Amino acid sequence: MAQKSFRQALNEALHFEMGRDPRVIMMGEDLTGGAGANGVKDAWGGPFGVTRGLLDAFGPERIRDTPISEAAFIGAAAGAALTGLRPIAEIMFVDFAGVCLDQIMNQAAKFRYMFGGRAKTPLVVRATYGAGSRSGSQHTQALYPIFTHIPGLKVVIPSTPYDAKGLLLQAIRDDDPVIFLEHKMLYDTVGEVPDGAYTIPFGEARVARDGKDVLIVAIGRMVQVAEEAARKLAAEGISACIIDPRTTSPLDEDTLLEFTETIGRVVIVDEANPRCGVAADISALLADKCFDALKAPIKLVTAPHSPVPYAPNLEDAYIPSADAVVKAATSIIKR
Amino acid sequence: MAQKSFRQALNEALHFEMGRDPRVIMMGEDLTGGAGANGVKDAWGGPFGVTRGLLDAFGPERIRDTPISEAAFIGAAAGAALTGLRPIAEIMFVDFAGVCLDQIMNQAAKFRYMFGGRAKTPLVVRATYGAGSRSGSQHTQALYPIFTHIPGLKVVIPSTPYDAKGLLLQAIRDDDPVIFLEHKMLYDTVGEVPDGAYTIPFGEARVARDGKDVLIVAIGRMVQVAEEAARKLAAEGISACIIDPRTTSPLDEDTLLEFTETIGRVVIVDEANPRCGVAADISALLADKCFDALKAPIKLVTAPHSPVPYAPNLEDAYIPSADAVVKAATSIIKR
Amino acid sequence: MSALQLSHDELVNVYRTMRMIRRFEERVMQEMGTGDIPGNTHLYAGQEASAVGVCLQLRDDDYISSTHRGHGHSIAKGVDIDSMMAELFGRASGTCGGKGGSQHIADLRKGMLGANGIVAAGAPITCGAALSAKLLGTGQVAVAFAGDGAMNEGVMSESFNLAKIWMLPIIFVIEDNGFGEATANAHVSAGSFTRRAESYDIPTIEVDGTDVFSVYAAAGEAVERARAGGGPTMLHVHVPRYYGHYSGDPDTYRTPEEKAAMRRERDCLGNFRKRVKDVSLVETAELDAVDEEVEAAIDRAVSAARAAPFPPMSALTTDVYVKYL
Amino acid sequence: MSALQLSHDELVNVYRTMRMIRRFEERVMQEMGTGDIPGNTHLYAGQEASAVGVCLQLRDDDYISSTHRGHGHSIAKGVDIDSMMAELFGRASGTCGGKGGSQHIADLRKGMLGANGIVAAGAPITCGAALSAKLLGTGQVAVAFAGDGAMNEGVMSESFNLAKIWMLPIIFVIEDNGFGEATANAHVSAGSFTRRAESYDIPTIEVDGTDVFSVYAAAGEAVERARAGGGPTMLHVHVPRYYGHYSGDPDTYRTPEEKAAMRRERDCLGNFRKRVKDVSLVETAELDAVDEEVEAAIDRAVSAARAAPFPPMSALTTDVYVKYL
Ligand SMILES: Cc1ncc(C[n+]2csc(CCOP(=O)(O)OP(=O)(O)O)c2C)c(N)n1
Ligand SMILES: Cc1ncc(C[n+]2csc(CCOP(=O)(O)OP(=O)(O)O)c2C)c(N)n1
Ligand SMILES: [Mg+2]
Ligand SMILES: [Mg+2]
Repeated sequence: MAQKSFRQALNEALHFEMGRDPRVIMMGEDLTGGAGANGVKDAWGGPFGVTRGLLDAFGPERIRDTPISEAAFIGAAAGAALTGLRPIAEIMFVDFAGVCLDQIMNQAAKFRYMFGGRAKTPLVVRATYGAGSRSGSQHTQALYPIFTHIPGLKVVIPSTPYDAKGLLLQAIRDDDPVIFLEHKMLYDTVGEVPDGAYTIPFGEARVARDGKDVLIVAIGRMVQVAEEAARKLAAEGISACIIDPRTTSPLDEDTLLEFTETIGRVVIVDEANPRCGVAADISALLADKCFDALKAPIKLVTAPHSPVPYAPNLEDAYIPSADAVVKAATSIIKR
Repeated sequence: MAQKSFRQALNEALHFEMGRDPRVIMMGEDLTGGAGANGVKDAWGGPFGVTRGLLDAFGPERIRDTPISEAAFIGAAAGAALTGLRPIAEIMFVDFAGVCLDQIMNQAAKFRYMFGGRAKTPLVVRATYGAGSRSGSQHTQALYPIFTHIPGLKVVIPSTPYDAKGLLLQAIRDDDPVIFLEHKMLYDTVGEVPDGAYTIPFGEARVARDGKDVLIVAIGRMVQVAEEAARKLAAEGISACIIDPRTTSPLDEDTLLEFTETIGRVVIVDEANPRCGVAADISALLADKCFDALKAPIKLVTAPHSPVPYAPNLEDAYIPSADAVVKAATSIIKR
Repeated sequence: MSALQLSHDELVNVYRTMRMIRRFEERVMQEMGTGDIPGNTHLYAGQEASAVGVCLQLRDDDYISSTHRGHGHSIAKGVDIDSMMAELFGRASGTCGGKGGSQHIADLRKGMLGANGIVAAGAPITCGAALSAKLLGTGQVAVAFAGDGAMNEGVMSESFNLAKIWMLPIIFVIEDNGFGEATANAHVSAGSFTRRAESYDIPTIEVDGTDVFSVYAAAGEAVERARAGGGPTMLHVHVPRYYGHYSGDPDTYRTPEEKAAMRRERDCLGNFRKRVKDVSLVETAELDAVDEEVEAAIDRAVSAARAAPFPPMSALTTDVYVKYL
Repeated sequence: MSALQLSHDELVNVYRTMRMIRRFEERVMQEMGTGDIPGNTHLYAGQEASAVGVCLQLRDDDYISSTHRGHGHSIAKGVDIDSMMAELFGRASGTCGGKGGSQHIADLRKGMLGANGIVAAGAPITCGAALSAKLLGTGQVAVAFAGDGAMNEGVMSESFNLAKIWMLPIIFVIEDNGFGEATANAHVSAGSFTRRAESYDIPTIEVDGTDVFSVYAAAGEAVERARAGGGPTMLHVHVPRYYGHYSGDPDTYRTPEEKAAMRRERDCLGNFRKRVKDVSLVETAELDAVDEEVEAAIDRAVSAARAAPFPPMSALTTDVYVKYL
């Protein structure tokens, strides 16, 4: 299998599915870059280079560079999904969901329910998330707890290039509205990605590493952090298992419960803010359902309850670290 | 002490504080009702009658009926708070936060942090929330998990007329942005409310009922449900303690931990959707910190992972019931 | 345009639909009093000529989106009143199986994309439907109904811009009843609505919304432009709102004289009867017969709704997703 | 208006501030290359005359809000460049203690309400500042700077409406550099920006933003109106953007010729020198001396920033609230 970047994996999924299904269209700001200008067309290939080449392949009717009006074009994407297209709309940074949450939360997510099941909304909203790029408080949030909270949405957070491609293909083919989140700091990561098309079903967690002493549940980019922690723990003779839920809604409860039952010690690593976060959500589930199997309290390693700071030393401290995971794991193993 | 409705308690707090502090102003849609029309002025006293009489007492410069532009007037309130006023802005239904979340989440909540502590934003955003009024999926949400998730916000959810008044006075005097949530179905509830002014500090839970067999943590309107459940449990010889956190951010962890330590059995009742909700948030905290004291798994009684339906039988089933709380409590007591 | 351009049967149909909306709303108001219709509802009475005049220009497969005040648009677009009445009563036989309620009635088979509880939220959604039509080459057009209050929501302006730069086959119909809830439009709206749309180079037409023929003519021009690839149009339709903002609104912010004058002088049904009588196109007796027919249909709808079962309890958690796990 | 209406010292000051902004940005771009300024930043080079011409009409206690492209506005409003440079380097001595960064520089003591990472978000916030001024009777005015791209965000239109119906002492300054990121304005904006504002009955002035005197004159009219209780004004200022959208943008969507012509023909500093020379108001040597002075000041700012400590680790969780528990 070929080694490809996370970015390229996504790009391949988009190319493939747009080629396969003429109902798939895309809209977003600077999806190509250079629209209406005199120089190079598709100059950016998208703000993060993910959508490069699509304009050439599918033309401006299907690849639509939009005005800076997230509420209008996310709403338009929802309306188009309701009427026969399968739009992929891009919010450049998930932080900007603040200006268009209504169209996501009250419209797209609720159409089917409010209309008594007589509608479907095959909409994908792609957005970048996450800290690490020195971009300050308004371009670095995770926010997936907010989407996970909202019934009617599916929330997908890939951690590897392989998963990115398979999950994006699934998202586009899915008949429900999907929030598809891409960590900015993962775009350049590389991994094996098949050339052809494949889908990964939602609600199926991935066992990223086998182990028996402690279970580390990690979301999105935090899988990397968990892996680093697991290596450090291994050096201390502690064997860590890592589970990546891949989708927080639906959540693969079965796999999480099964491994918790067996291992009995759990650390959850999550880059989002802690209050009403995904880490707490999973912890509450496991603490309830695996009460008797738990040998120690479930430990959460998350960002603090603060915005993301700009200064590099502070931003680094903001992001959950492998050391913090090691410390949490050790604390419950020693117990 | 006089018996007063929840609505009147809020109205008194607003009257008092606007009289005391000329920097307090209010803005919102139909805060009075009838603005610009030919008939009765202050015809509505607000969509739910909470702001009645304020126009007469304080005039249209301080009581401002706004256009239907939540992003503009919540933003204006945030900007006014940054520059010397103490605005109270009303979002008629918290569901409409979808059109103005940016001004709450990325602006008001983050000013102080982003500006390195060199600003304060004494803003109160009042909004109604909650199911029970047969209003369909877009006028019935709880949404406080979303606000609780966001660092920089304080989230206040009063359950009694007494608390409503004291917490609202505190909210207005507080120097941080506060989301103040009023359950539509609580407005007509009655309780003892002193005539004078008093404040209730944030982050101090109220022990709504003493008991020793099971601890019921209940949010907002769910305190009523918990009380009904406690009466039913008492009939079965089970003594339930009820704690109302009153503010979910900050959360009175100490009181919750102390009672959990002592009682060892916990049920959390919450009207919000379950995923990444307040119930899960509190459960994760208690399961971690009181691991050894817990005699049984913590049970969550919440709305299902679905929008709020319109049909009365379905909406009633959506809202956590006293019977569900009794069942959850019994299941862990019998254990 | 003159009434004469519609055939006799079309005229009778126009009257029937307007009358149906009027009486549907009056009956809903009356049934609210029984407590059997849950919650509250926003009545369209007085504004009928707008919905009917516009929808008369539409094909069956054209799209419309509506607002919280959605019954009139639904009926005008052909949504079945039995299912609508059942929906208001919260029954399983309702348009949305009882799960939506007044503010969420939708019927995609009729191109009705939904009432909407969020002011102005329908506008971008309708842009999306227009985009579908354009990209799929179906020749459909889409109509976004919105109120005067909605004109102050930012997404309305965003939708104007998007519709124009993408040259979407869309018509924005702004039904200006002078009020957003209890607040007079003049108190909260600066400038002019038509100039707002025109600042995006969208052509506009201002219309008397108590005259179904004027509305019909304006809508015709707009629909023709849209179908021909000429992009969006905005209609500013002036209408009276007969009831308070919602069924529970005592409406004391309007004077009794003002309300009486409104009903006396601004009645699309009375106007219609006068206009067709003047040109002797439809007999008064024929319209009276329509009234009775409408009455019977509404009686039947109410009886059927009352007799229908509530949704099964299982419906609480179905239809959240097409497929979840 | 003619350059002659400004005193010699004022003219030198205008030049100094424009030059300071230009060189600040050029130096930031250069320092980005060292990797010592974290992240990316949006440079204001080319647009200086807009910030300077407007802010010259403002009192020290007047308010401005800015955008992601905020350095120029901050400098023009008097924010200390040492603290700004330190902020860009992420140091404790920065304007925001290193916690904000380029997109969040704010200095309330100078009436600077903040750069903003969210397009158009400053507009309503500035309405709020104008409301404060109005209700507290301070005579202050507030200026909301925004880009051409921001004109398509709905909250911009909402702010126009709010500003007009509340007759707020506010000036919207739309700096039109022809681009929102890599997208040409013409590709995404329908109609006309001035007509958009005028549709809310807001007076507008269209200005050449490479001529600081024109900007100054237009801003004077707007500020006078605002202080006199005459409500909002919108300035549509045409400016060139010298760099790409942000410091890492290769800017290949503009042709090399186009970019060269822009720098040659649309340079507010060159314009200024020519204008004052034509009327013999300031000696060239004097301006050259200012250049050196500016250079030295920026050198000092960079050295000081580099020498300054990063914030203490405790700063991670402080300032989230005034008081939490
Ligand atoms: C975003 C949002 N804000 C506020 C409301 C509450 N609300 C419901 S209807 C209404 C008035 C709408 O006025 P208009 O658009 O003129 O429609 P009309 O009721 O007159 O038909 C308001 C403020 C809402 N539903 N959504
Ligand atoms: C709500 C929102 N959408 C998108 C962005 C990403 N973004 C940052 S700057 C920018 C372009 C802004 O264009 P304009 O307003 O013309 O300002 P300029 O960059 O030209 O100064 C965009 C799209 C954002 N920051 N906020
Ligand atoms: Mg209206
Ligand atoms: Mg621009």
